[in-house]
Amino acid sequence: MSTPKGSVLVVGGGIAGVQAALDLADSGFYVHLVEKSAAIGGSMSQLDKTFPTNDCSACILSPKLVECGRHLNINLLTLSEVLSIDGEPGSFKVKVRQNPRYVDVDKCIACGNCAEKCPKKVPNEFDLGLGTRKAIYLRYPQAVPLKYAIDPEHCIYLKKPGRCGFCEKECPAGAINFKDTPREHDIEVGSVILALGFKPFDPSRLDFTGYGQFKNVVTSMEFERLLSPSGPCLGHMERPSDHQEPRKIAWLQCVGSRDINKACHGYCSSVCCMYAIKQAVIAREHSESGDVDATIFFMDMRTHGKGFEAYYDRAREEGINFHRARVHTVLPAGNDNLKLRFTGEDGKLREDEFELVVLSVGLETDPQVMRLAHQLGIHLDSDSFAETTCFQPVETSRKGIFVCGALAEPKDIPQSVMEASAAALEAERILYPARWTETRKKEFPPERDVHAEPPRIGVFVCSCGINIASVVDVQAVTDYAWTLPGVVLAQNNLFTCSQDTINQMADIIKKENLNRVVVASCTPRTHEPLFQETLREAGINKFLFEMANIRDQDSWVHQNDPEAATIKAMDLVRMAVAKVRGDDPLPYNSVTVTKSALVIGAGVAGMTAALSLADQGFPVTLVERKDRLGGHGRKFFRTWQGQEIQPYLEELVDMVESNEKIDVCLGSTIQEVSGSVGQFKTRLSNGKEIEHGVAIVAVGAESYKPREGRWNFLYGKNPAVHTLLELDQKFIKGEIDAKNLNQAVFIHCVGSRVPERPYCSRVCCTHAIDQAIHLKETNPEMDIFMLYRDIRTYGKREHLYQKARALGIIFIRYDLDNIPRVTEENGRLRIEVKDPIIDADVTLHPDLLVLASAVRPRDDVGELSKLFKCAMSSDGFLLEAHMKLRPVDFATDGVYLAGLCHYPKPVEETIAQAKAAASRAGLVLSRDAVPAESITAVVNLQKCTGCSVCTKVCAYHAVNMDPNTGKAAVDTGLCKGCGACVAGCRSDAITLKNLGNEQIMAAVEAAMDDIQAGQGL
Amino acid sequence: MLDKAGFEDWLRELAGQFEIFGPKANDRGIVNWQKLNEGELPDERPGVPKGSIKTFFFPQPETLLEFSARPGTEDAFIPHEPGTEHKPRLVVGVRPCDARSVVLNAMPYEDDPYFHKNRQNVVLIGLACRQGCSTCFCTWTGGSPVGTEGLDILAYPVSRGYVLEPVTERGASLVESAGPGNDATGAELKELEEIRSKAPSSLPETMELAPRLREKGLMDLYNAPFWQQLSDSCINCGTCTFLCPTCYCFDIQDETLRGKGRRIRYWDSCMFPLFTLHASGHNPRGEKVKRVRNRFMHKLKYFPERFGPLSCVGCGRCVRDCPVNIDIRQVINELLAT
Amino acid sequence: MTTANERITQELRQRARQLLESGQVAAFVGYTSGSMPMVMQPFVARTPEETDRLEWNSFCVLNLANYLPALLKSLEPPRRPGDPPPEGPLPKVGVVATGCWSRNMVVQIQENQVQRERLVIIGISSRGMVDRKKVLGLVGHADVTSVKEDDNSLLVKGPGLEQEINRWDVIRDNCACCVHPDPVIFDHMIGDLKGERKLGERFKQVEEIENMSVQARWEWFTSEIDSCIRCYACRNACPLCYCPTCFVDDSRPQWVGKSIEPVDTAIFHIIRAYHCAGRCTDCGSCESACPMGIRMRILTKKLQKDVLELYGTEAGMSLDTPLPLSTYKLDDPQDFVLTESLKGEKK
Amino acid sequence: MSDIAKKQAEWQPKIIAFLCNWCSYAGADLAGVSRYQYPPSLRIVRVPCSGRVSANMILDALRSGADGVLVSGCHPGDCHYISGNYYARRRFAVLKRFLEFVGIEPDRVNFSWISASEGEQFAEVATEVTERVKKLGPARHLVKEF
Repeated sequence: MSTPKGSVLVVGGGIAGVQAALDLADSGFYVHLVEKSAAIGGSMSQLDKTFPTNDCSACILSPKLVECGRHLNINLLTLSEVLSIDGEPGSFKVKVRQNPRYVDVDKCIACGNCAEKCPKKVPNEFDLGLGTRKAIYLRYPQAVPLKYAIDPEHCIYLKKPGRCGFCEKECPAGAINFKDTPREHDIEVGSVILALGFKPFDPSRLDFTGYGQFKNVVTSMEFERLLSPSGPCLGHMERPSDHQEPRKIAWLQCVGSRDINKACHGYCSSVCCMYAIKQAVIAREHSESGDVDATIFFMDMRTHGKGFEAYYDRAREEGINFHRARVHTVLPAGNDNLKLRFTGEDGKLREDEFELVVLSVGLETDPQVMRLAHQLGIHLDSDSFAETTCFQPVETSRKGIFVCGALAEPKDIPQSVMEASAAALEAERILYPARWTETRKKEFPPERDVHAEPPRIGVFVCSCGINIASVVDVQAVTDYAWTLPGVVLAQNNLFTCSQDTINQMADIIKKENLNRVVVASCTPRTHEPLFQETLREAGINKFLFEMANIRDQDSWVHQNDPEAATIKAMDLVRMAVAKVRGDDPLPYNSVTVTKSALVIGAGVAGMTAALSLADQGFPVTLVERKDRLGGHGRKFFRTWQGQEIQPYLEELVDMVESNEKIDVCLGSTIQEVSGSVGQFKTRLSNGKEIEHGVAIVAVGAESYKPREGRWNFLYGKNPAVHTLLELDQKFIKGEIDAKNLNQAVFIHCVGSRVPERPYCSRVCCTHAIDQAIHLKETNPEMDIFMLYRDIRTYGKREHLYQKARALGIIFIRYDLDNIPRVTEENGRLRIEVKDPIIDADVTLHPDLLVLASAVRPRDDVGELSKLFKCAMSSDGFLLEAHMKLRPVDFATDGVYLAGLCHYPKPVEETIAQAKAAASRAGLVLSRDAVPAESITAVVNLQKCTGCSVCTKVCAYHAVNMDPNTGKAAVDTGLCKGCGACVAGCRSDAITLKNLGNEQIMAAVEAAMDDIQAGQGL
Repeated sequence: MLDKAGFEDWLRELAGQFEIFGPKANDRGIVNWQKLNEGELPDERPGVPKGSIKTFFFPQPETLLEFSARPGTEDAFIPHEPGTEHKPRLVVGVRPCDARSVVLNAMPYEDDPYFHKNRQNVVLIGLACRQGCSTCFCTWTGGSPVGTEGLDILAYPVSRGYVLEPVTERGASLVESAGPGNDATGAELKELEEIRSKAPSSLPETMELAPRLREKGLMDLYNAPFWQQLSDSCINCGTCTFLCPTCYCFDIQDETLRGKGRRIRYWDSCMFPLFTLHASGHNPRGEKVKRVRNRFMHKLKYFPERFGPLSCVGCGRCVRDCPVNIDIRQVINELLAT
Repeated sequence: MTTANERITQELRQRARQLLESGQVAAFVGYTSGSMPMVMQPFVARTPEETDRLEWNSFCVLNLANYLPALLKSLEPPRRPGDPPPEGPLPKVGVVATGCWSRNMVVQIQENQVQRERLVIIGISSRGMVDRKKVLGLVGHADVTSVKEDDNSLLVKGPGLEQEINRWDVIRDNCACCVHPDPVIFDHMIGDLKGERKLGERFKQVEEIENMSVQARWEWFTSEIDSCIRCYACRNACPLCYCPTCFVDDSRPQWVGKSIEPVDTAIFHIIRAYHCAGRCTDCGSCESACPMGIRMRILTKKLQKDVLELYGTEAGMSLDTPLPLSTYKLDDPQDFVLTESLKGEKK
Repeated sequence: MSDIAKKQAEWQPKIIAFLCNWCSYAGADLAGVSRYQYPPSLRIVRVPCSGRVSANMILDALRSGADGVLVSGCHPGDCHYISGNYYARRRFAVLKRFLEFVGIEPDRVNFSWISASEGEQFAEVATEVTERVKKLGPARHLVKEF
């Protein structure tokens, strides 16, 4: 193949598309991002909060969107759709149609005058029609790009030229262009990623839900908007009929999922259980009355993700009701309430009345997307999701075209983000020779030298929609900021992080000659980089910036004390101003990258990651503590889709062993790690010293063996008792003679979802059912009983569950109050279990008992995480940097994780995560240098006594005694800016740039100057 | 003449218009300047109190001006006179040497409003010395154990009480206010005479030091060899300067705090390296020997050349409390020998 | 019959003379007597002849380690900034060292203020020194003109004063509670090593205060320091206070005000003492130098006690024990940490 | 409730909280994200590491008028900078005992370990410290006045 193109087409501007675009653009490829609506953000931008962390969806998404919108190597094509794709991997020709916006994006300043004057009200699809917008509109307040668009369907002028045209008259920027026409772009790319997402199931075809007939029956997506501060009722939860706050709410699960009869969707939508719980929790938080009765009607509670089960437990403690029942009728009741009819677990018919009913609708593929897929020659499966395999989780049926996110199968945000990175990786694998060939480099204007200038500080106070403004009097804070010394400008913004405010900020800095900036909004931990880059664009050194955290650490934690919160906000602003006044411009340091990787653990995850990097030409050291490759994977029989795992594993092993870029170190472990991103030094147990730029941790997990305790079930005592993996071994070796088995029993959740191991092991339900099917298919005569708590065959795996039932496998539910009792009668197993449906004890005499035992973290994972300074979750699995949006990164730069050490997951997810980790690692390896610490220690030779305390307390050996001067000297390359030396020094002779005693104490002393009563208030 | 009881009553009277201070022993037996409570008389032990009376004329600190450092307020950062006015002070039991120091300090502080304000506010009632101590040498410096320079009233301690000798008008009117008191008996007048005649003889012989040192060549003294060894033992603490009644050097600093600010003047010492450290980092008196030399040269040579008298009253505090026993009397002898 | 101190004085003069004559040292730091009784004058002998002025008695209270860094520096060939360090061995200094002084020198060596190889240490196992202020207290702060001592008593004279005092009644507080009278490093000993002193109430002074109520402790502390005139004799007498710019002179930020207002004085004494944490060898120089009789030693003694309790080390006992605040153990005590104590309560 | 008691209850102390960027500051953010409510008494100062905080800084906070001080870092072993909090632990152990020795109330100066995932614990500590300081009333001992 001739050198491929250095650019990639990403279709779909949801979180998956955005992540893929950012990964690619940051590792040397030019990206065309095609979005059919007027703004990127996708479904995630419509959500209020996200589970399980209750992060504000917009808050965590916004920085990524803005980054994407500002990215030099991402070409944003909104209001666009792909018409055709020709060619093959390495060089595709793409036709894209971009529909007219009728607003010149270069001119629009998003002031909103146009929309204000526009006479045409239309239902707002972003609020799913619950609210209205104008014919000229913004998709949502933080939209990227933050540019208005005219909706040709409803614009009076466009329909009858000559009429209306108010917007054109009103626009101060002259941005309106009624003559705008569709444009066609011919784009050449090397690869394509489809991230077209999903569409919420439309329940109006299910008459029993009453949706469309009764106002107070809403879909879950509609309810998200009702909860959202930027939604139709500004976060004051109201029900549609009378705009009163509902005090009794019901959620109906599996609407449009797990329903072959009416909805024709056999699959499980994976996310509904969690978002329903989340909505119930948030609804109670939001409610002004404070007493919302929330009930969730479900079949199986599917909280199979990281931190999900704990979230479920907490919801129950908080008093949210969970009813295991499928509601079959929704009837009208007095004053717009609704009567629900359902059968209780006892089989008796029940009725209950609710003020609002939320339908937890499933995820399905948009018919338009189906059509597009057809045009592009992408196969969809029976559920109309893009067809992939367990071993190639992000490859479509067409070579060079990859898929990620909900288009391949319903999934949650972290899973989508993971796949997005994986898809990016696959594209890079094809296109790596063309890295940096089509990208442009960010050029910042030269920085103004502000040394001699007196401080000219600008203060930007953010309302964060209502997140801050609903508690803190932001206007008062802004007025107060004006009075602070050095402040020459203070203003209040609705969303300081929104694209237009950011741009405006840059203009103001130039116009007002600001040389210091303070933003009072959320936490610097997420937003500082964004604002700092804005300073650079305005020609100001980015370290002349401070943030006052008046949201996470003020408005959100003092919701009931607005006055105190406002005074605190003023204090925080005053502190930030005092601090920034003393800040100096700092140099931008960088560290040259050792372009090789260390991968720890040679299981499926480790080997996949290693190959993914080696294939791009990066040398990899693959360390495995055992003396053979393969890891946990050696124990598995087949994927849920039926592909045998061992042959695949052998293939993988061969590829690794034959790849000369990969140096395999068997039987060795990590002894010592030093350095940091770009320049790690690691010593192995075999004495080997390795220099590497990045590290991927893929050390796997192990399966729980219930040797004693209440989950023992005679395991290890009676030969007929096995774990899932042991049975797999028998399948692999063909040691099991199904023909001669009369009865098999599987017990689920052995050691999972229990106090000592409160998480769900995610894989066991599917695994067990697949084994049961395998047995039943080899011996249809066999009776098979599944003793379970909730069946969690999420996504397409649900089909296995249906198949199992169809094959006559019997499912009996148990709960922690009556765990099956397993005993022995002269060597023969005897199991008693209570069947809740018939409400009677059942006795079984299996000649095979299989325990679906938990996946547990390895005990030695702790030391390893310490070596790399990574965090661990309370469950003992490794903790990623952010549960939602950084699922494979550690908080420590340059270290990534993949596979079971992160959380239990099936092989297809392990592979995807491994490729994602490789993609993230590529961000570092693809560059010659990564930015290094600018905030480093400096020695004041006049004050230094050479006592060497600093050298002793420095963990990085960054401070040493200079034999010539006999005083301390700092190696800025090694210094991490922790300040241990500063605090250790009695002579104030060593300090941190911009974090010296002077700057810090300036803030402290400022904090103590109380605002006189009434001042600014 | 007032007997002890009468003197007490008098102080009780004066307590109405003055804060009254005097030498008083603390729980560690150290005599220093403290407020005298009703019925307390000044400690009469021979010798001077620990600290000198400069604390009444150079308070530690002296607030020079105040300002608001609170942003937004209209008067922010605009300095104004300090508000703190305190009651006039009456200091009793002042030894003549201490009193004389005020006169000497007034020379360089001629134009200093703060010094003068304090002087107007402080009345000094002296206590004549019956005899000097081993560390006293006022007689070398032009002073006398019964000198009245700088005092408003000099009190002679006699067995029954005190014989008061008004020195200034202000002193006189105060003595008036004491009422007739009781007439001094012949015996008491004899006592008084004895003090006048004997006290000086208990001290080193008077010598006209100032003129003799003025005659010496400045550079000869400056380059004298003994400075090095003398300074070897010095630890550069400020004891001598801070206890010395005629060390008047100060530093000025602005303090801001919770929206308030003030500019204060506080004692500094030429013994500290930072005393002469320039912003440039250069220090003309970087080495200890230069600082030690400067202190003595200032008192015994530069000051006399500028103002006439020595900048030393021979109270002997520096001799008594120097931790390494540097003795200005030996320095004087070395200089005279040069 | 001569006293112990007289015998020491004799041997000291001989040793010092030898060292200077043989050129082993360029200078010798000891004590000589000056004009005042009970106040000895630290003295640098640069010629063999000058060694005759050396004296040793019960009033050699200031820690001579204090003079070493500057003296050593003064003997180095002059260097401009940026010049490489001088080649070859540098001139040495001889010095007298008792237990606490020698421990102090150990810390100075650990903190690169002096180099062991440039010192010739004449060790003396201390009999404990006399507190001049205690003597003056006993004689009602009378004018003392001469003091004659023999091994166990002092004869104090002044105008109308002649009083014999038992030496052991007026021993300095730090000497009274000293358990390590022997030098830990030395090149020659004068007299024998005495070995550790067994002492029941080593931290008595500190414990008495620890047992007070928090309010009483504050009152004790403030009254103890209320006469401070900020002359910094305590700081300057301390060999461990060698910062070119002391925290009291920092203005950005200003850690402590310069006046004698109570808060400023309090913070000065707190930080001064804290800076000696884990370093102070309880030589008592600070207290001896103080003109006002403030017992700031109790503060550093408290720190010494805590460091010993918490981390089991004492400053200067050996050259290879790291200073306690520049090292750590994984299991250092942390019951003072709120989250830990709360955990405790919950259990 | 007596007037004094009321005043005490209404009085909101000012507490300077030095939080390490990687654990405790993140914990404070998480408290916000999870909407755990606590008294508005803290003034949070972000420092890179608890090892950055010196005795001088704590004293200066009190000198400037803080009614209390809280220093919080990563749990031992979790320090983002490997060992910063170990050195801090020694400095603070010695300092805390010393301040108590000279008569500073034990509850004025507090230390805690709070990780990035301990939002609830942060709110707990913030509340606990505030309560303790409230019991003591406004700081006086080391507060510079003029």
